[in-house]
Amino acid sequence: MSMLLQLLGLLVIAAGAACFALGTIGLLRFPDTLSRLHALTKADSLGLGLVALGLLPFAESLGEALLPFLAWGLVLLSGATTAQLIAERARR
Amino acid sequence: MAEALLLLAALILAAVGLGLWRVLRGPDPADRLMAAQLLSTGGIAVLLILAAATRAAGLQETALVLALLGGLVSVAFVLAARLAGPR
Amino acid sequence: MTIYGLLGAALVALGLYGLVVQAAVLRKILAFNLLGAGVFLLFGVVARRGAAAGLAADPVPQAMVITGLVVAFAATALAIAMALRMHQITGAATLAEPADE
Amino acid sequence: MILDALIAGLVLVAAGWTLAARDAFAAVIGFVCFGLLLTLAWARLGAVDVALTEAAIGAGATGILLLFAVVRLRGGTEEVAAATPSPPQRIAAGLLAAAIGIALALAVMLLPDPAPSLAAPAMAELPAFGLGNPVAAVLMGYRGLDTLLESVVLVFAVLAIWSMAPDRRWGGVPGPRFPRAEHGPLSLMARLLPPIGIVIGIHLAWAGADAPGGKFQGGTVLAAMWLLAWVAGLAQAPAIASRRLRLVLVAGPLVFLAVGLAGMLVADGFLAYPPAFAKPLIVLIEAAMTLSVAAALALLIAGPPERAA
Repeated sequence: MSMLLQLLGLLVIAAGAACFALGTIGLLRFPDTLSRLHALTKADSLGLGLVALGLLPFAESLGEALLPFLAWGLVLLSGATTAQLIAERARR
Repeated sequence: MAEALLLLAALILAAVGLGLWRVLRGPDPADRLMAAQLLSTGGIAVLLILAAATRAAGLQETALVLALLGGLVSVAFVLAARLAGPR
Repeated sequence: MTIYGLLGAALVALGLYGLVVQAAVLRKILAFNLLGAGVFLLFGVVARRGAAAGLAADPVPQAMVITGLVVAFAATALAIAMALRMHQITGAATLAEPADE
Repeated sequence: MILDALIAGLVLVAAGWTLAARDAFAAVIGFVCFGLLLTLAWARLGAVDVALTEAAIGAGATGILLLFAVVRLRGGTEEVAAATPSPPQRIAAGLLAAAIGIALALAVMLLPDPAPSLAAPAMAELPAFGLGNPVAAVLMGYRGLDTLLESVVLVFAVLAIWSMAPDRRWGGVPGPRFPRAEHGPLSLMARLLPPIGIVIGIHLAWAGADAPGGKFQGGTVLAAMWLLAWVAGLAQAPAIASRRLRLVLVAGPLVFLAVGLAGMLVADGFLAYPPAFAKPLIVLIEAAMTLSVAAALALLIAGPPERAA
């Protein structure tokens, strides 16, 4: 059972890795700063969230399971803030 | 399992590492910063996966510290740019 | 782990080159930090090779690197404060001697 | 193995870019990426304590410091071009640097086998300190003098930076004044993040006795949280003449020194802990040091006083 869950976790992490790859492609290929910003914010919030989710079956304690989500929450908060600030600056 | 996790970590790092190209190219400072931010988030992901794969204590905390300070570096960038005024 | 040792050696070389060749003070400070990071990595490899007694790495070099990182940060902050003050007073961003009038 | 090669390659690219970038700002971003990647390298080297320090100080605090410096240090491009060494000089410098790099690489390849290690003796004495983290034991026990001097170095660095101020600014307030962010994203982040960050900072300092972490890492996180409130205009920088500020700044080294001197009277010598009290004394020093490190790092980033109090 736990083996199966871990395999499932690996799949979810792989989906997260795909999100990171998509974000990079967007960052490299999109034509202007604002659309690149759009690619970045989607990729890093979703990618890290999927990684945190996929790591759940590997955790051996509750704290170990929750800590990745705390890191994710911090990235969401600061990512949302800095995206706004960068966009404000880029539009000027 | 650990090997599979390490491989995924390498994949994520390779993906965000390619973003270094945007750090090199720019053109706007904001573009460079965005690539650095993606690298930071990818680094957090890699550390979290390493923590699960190697079971070494403290790696999750390292990821937390990166998450806390990464956003601050971006804020410092925007404020520094404001201090500098319009170019 | 040898690869990190080679990386450390390469960083020392890069940092040294930048320290000599670059003119702007801020760039010199950056180069010096690269050099320092290379030296720390060499310590890291020594620590890793000394893994024993159930530890992933020898704690003594690790403690030295932590001390080194903190002192390097203090030195960088001081160097930047000096560079900023020099810039305020003389308007210069390099250490070049002023051209003879 | 792939992961290690990838990390090493990316670190090298970031380092090369830090040197080669034409724009100083781009170079600083390269350096921030460099610090980030180096954190991963330390994690792979099994040195988690160092990885934590690198994440907090190398990537975080140094990055913030450099970003604020780079906008104020705008050098004229002509001045830089005039002061840059000529191509022959650069080739000579390159050859010299390459020679040193190759010599170091050879030294790395020829490191003695089996490697000498102090891991076993360090572990053997661990119970005497009541600590579970061997790196903390080295920092506070075997090499306590180093750490004491390091904490004094931080205070001296702050004094040296303060002394960069013009005389009329002595006793004033460090750094630029940031407008108060009442609304908007920055205000939200500066109100939400510090409470979480302070808990994490204290956790790192406290957990440092038995797990990776400690006063430097925890102190850096605390300093970063204060900096966030400061740049958002929610907290004011204290005047450097402030008694309380100066007390916090020197509290850690003073407590450390006092415990060290007391060791001469009640234990075997300077910085020797009486066995029954080793753990509480170390925790006391660490607590005071965490505060002092946080104050020192924040002041190092804020810079010399620029305004009257």
